Amino acid sequence: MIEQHLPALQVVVPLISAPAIILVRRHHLAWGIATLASWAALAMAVAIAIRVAETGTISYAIGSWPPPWGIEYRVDALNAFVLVLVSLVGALVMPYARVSIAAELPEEQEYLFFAMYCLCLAGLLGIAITGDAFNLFVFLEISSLSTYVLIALGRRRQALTAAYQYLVMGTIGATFYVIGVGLLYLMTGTLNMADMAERLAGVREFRPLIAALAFVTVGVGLKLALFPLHQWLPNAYTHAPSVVTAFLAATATKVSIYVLIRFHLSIFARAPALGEVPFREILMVLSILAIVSMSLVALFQDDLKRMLAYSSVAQIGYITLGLSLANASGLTAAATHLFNHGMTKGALFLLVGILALRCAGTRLSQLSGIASRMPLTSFGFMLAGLSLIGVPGTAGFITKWYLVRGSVERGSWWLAALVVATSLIALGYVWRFVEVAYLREPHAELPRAGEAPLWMMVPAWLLVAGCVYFGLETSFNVGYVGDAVKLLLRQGGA
Amino acid sequence: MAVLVIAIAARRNLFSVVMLAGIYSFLMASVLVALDAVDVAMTEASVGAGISTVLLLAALYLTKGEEAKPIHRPWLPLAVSIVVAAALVYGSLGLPAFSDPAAPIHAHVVPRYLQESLRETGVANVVTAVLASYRGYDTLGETTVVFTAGAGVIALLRLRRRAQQRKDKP
Amino acid sequence: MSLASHYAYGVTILLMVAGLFIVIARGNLVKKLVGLAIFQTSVYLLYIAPGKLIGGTAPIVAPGFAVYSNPLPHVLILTAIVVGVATLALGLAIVVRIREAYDTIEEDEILAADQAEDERQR
Amino acid sequence: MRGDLVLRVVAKLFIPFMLLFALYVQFHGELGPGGGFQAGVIIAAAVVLYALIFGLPAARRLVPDRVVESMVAGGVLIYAGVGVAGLLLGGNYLDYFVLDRNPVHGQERGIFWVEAGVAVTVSGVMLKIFYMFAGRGRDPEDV
Amino acid sequence: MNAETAIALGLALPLGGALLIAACHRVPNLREAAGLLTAAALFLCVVSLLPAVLAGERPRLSLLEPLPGIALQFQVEPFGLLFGLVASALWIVSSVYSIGYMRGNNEAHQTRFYVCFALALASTIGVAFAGNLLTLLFFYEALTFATYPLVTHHGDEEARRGGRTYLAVLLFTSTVFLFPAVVWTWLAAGTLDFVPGGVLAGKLSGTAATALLALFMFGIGKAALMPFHRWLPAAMVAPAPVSALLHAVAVVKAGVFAVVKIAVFTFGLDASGASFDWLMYVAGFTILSASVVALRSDNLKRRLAYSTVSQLSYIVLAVAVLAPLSLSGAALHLAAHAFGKITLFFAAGAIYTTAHKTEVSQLDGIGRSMPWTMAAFGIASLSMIGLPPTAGMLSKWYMVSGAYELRQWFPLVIIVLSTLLNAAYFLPIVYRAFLKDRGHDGPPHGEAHWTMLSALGLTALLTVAMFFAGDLPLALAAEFARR
Repeated sequence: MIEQHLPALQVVVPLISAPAIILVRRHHLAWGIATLASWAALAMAVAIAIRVAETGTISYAIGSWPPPWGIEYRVDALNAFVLVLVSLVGALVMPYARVSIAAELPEEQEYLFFAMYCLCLAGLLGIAITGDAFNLFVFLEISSLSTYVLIALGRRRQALTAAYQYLVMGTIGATFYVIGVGLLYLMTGTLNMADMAERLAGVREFRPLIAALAFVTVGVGLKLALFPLHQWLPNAYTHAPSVVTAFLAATATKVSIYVLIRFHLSIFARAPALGEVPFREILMVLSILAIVSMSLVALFQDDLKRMLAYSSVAQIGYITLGLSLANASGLTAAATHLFNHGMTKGALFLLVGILALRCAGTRLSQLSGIASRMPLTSFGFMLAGLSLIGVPGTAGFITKWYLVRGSVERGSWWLAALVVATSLIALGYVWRFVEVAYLREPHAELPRAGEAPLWMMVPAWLLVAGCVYFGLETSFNVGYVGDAVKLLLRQGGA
Repeated sequence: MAVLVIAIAARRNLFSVVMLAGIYSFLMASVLVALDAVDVAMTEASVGAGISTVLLLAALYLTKGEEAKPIHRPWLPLAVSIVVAAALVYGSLGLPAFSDPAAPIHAHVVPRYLQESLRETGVANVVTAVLASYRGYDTLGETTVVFTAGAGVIALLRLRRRAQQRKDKP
Repeated sequence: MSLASHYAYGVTILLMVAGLFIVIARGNLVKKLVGLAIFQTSVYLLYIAPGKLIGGTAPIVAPGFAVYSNPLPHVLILTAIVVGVATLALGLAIVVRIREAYDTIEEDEILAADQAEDERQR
Repeated sequence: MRGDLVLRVVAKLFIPFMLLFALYVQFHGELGPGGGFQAGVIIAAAVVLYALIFGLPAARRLVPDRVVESMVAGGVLIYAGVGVAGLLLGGNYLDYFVLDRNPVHGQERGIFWVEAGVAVTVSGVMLKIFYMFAGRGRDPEDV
Repeated sequence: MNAETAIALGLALPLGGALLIAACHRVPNLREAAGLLTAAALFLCVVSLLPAVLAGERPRLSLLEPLPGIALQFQVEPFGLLFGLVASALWIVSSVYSIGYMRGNNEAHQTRFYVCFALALASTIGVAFAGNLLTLLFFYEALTFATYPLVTHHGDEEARRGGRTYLAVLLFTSTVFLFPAVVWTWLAAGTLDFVPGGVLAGKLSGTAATALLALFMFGIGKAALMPFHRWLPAAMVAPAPVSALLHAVAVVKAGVFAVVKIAVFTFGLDASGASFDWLMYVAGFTILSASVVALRSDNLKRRLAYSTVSQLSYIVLAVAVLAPLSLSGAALHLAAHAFGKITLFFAAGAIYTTAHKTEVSQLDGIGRSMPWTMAAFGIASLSMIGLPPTAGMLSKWYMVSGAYELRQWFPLVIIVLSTLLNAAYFLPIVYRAFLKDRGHDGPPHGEAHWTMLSALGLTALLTVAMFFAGDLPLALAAEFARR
């Protein structure tokens, strides 16, 4: 009985736990509720994923109103995959948060943090699971608003400006999205994605559709920090509380990318309008610009968090590049990298958080010789870094493989060359840390106490282990992604 | 309305800006009534003219009232805005004509709401019916958004002394 | 009709762009938020205007009325309004805090302050 | 202006009517325009008015922060709770049909509670935000 | 013990050893004991594979599946086994040696050193037993990262710079050339397995195949084909045992091993329609120019490094000749050069530790105080030049006869010329050491510490022994070249 309601509960459980936390107000209890909710969410996501793998796409009519009149939840392989990623990271960061939040926030604010976290989780899951274009906007706003607050809770005052900057850009993005959806609604008279896809195939008036797709793309692009729209990201990631940064970097942008995929590849799959405009070419150019420029910028950052933030923008470029290839390998690369990069960046940011907790700061100059005091942290950082570079045996390699394969299949060798060459830039900035950590004399005021408590170490290392494991044994993620990609391409009728 | 907006853009005294914004909302509300959107009009009036104004005033009371003269010339923003406008015009040209009963939005999903809602939900106000029942989940989300804002404001504005600390801390 | 329709869209677009312009061009944080509000408000028209049917009435089922305007956009916009005000409240809260931390709500001055701080750290 | 007797009297007379109107809007929502959100706003407005005239501390005595915060959370819980009730009674999430033997009554009941939830949260949040901003002033009495 | 477990052990032992070593970091003696034990165990485990392979079996083992349809897969064939034998045997010797060396120069981070050493060996075994290109790539890269800490062991600015060059060159080549080449092979052939006769026959046009071959040959930077040889001299900052490991056992050998393996089992030599002539010329050029550089450098280790560059290209050249005989010559040379070169580096290390001398010009008369060391050095030099009674002569003989078989004159000329050059830069050292009278500088010193001495003596003996009793390597080489 319960399992058929999983899709609803998936979102509702974290959503309910937020007000519950506000009611109880005790920070230990708050943490307990939040942790419980996120682990429950993980369990449900896995259950849903399994069910989708067995029975194919699930549809859940909320309020028992049949779509398109009511709001429909629609879970196919792609959503399920994203759900698992989001809830997995969410569940892993919770134990970590217990310590790091206690260190970064005053006690009387902790419960608010956890409430916000639950809302953010609910929002992201809602975006990933819903089958209704406007409902997606609502959840987008839930996650965004909570995100602004989470960022603003950062220690230093720059966190406030970062949050404000993000609030303005994020709201513009959301409004753009609404405009796009509005145009689509005007042309199709429906808000249900599947229904929309059906009816778009018949629409002959192209211009509103093209405008709509453009607005949606720009709007979502603001959220996922697509190259020219990424200005908010570095500040936000640098100044937010460590655990927030890790969580956002691993999930928020990925979910937005999912939305992008959803619109381009399934809603507009059969719309003849898409052929009119070279969206893919534009996307490819932007991705390449993002990869090259942002990797180079990251190479010259002194602050570790900032470096990783810029590298995130570059890595997102790899994902969108995979999308723009628009062949099976490219899409596989994109979807796999959602997962792999989510884990890798999650691990890296968690470890940086540990460094930030122990050391004076996260500037490279402040970390010299850190490996001698915090060997586990440094080693984990190096491993995850290798995955960022895409060394064989790490998750990043799988993505690189599919990207190069995709470009070679399209016969564009220069693209393959670009991918492999830019991955060497990543080597550059990862190795700046490695040299500082291992080959420099220990810094004067290095950690007071050595390694961080297990509460923080274990989640971080679980993610690191994931980076390695999913580079050696990929039957789960690549296999699952394979189904998703097949589905998408079938919807595309190509 | 347009005039008002221009005025808002131009004025540098924030109090008057806020007032203008309030008036603007009222106008918007009346337009909405003219468009048969009574519920929306009511909300817009109470929210736009009421709450927003109060909030803005409160905020201004806590900050300062004058806007500094912008240093950089607004060419880039202008360009961006124009591009967006162009995109919108381009898109809107293809839209169905005003109040065309055959337009998809009137033809496709809505009829059921209009004809069945009374029978299905026993509620005469279709807007309420759709709001609370057909698309009740959206409204749950909406409520959550409000809740988020509330909790967020609490999180940000409680504890004054932490703000002090933050100011001292570099 | 087409004139009317294009008038409606024209106004919408004008408001939208004006709001957007305020957001991007203005350096004052509060004013940015006002612009943001206008920008969002303008979207309401985009939804509501096409929902109107000439000779129609408000979508409240009552005997004697046959033609109703489209209720769905109204619902959506109700939600949009709420979201808008929520965002505004949050934004203002942040502005207040910024004011406390920086003693200014001008973008340029804040940037200057941050840069100065970075210099000190180097 | 708190010294002004007229204002106080007028307000004393006025505020109950505001609340009444709020309730009207709340429950008349099924027939005329209006609903939980508007009602919530009006309720909040009434208290705000009270605070403006009798001063913030008085308002805070009338409606303490704890109560407000509980309202903030409570409304959402009510709303979501209706959905869960739908689940428990064997329907889908937010399924009102199952709330009563007669599906239409079920719908009405569901809508009623949902609107109530909205009203509670909205009024709570609006009030809280007002408190927050007002309470932050150098001298709260002046707001 | 059946073959599968042997393969698994071959990988697991060094890893376990690494953990063991890390565990006993408090007690140096215990730690070194653990290292030696692991090395010995590994050697036995590799030896246990011999009979089966000589009997013509090809034991396989597949573990995980990183990419759909491509598993991490191992398959032991004669050449790989030969490489494995050499590596594991020399690991024992070099760990004995490094005990003496590391303690003699009381180096820091000794535990890290031994751990990485073990890891490097694990990756080497992985390369030797790799059953398909992906596996090869995995362990090839793993080897790079495992040896990086060894190269930068001293941790000073010089070490950092050396390490950067080391990583930069190796990773640049492997990422930009080798990796796309692997992807291309997968797309072209649909398989990455190593199959006798190759998998590319008829899959690619001649030019495409040649391009692919170029990608592979330059992609394997560890084979130090010019112009991608810079990392080798840069890695000279490492302690002597590491240089020995790099040049004789693990890294460079992994490089040439991969070259041969890919040329034979992926391309099936000319079966793929790829042209190997250009490779011959590149190799030839590398041989000669490297020898010239070696001739002109006074620093001993640097001279040895460039000698390595040229010696590696012998093997590439031998492959490019495409004759079965020269192939077995290549296989033999892998072993022969290993024994010879490791002896030379041991000697250099011993000289540095005992007499603190690094330049050739300082070595006048050192043979009097360190006769055993220099004797070993002399023998090894003979092997490098290719004179009897040393293994070098054996391998060179096969190469030459292979080239002669096909009437290929260019390689013959190259080999002859380079032989002269080798003589020109090795014999003077021996001459200085024994016949010139003792240098003025430095305090008097005796023979090197017994650990080092025994190690380099042993390897020198092996060099000679392989000439007189080289049946085993010959058998393996023949088994490998027989197609």
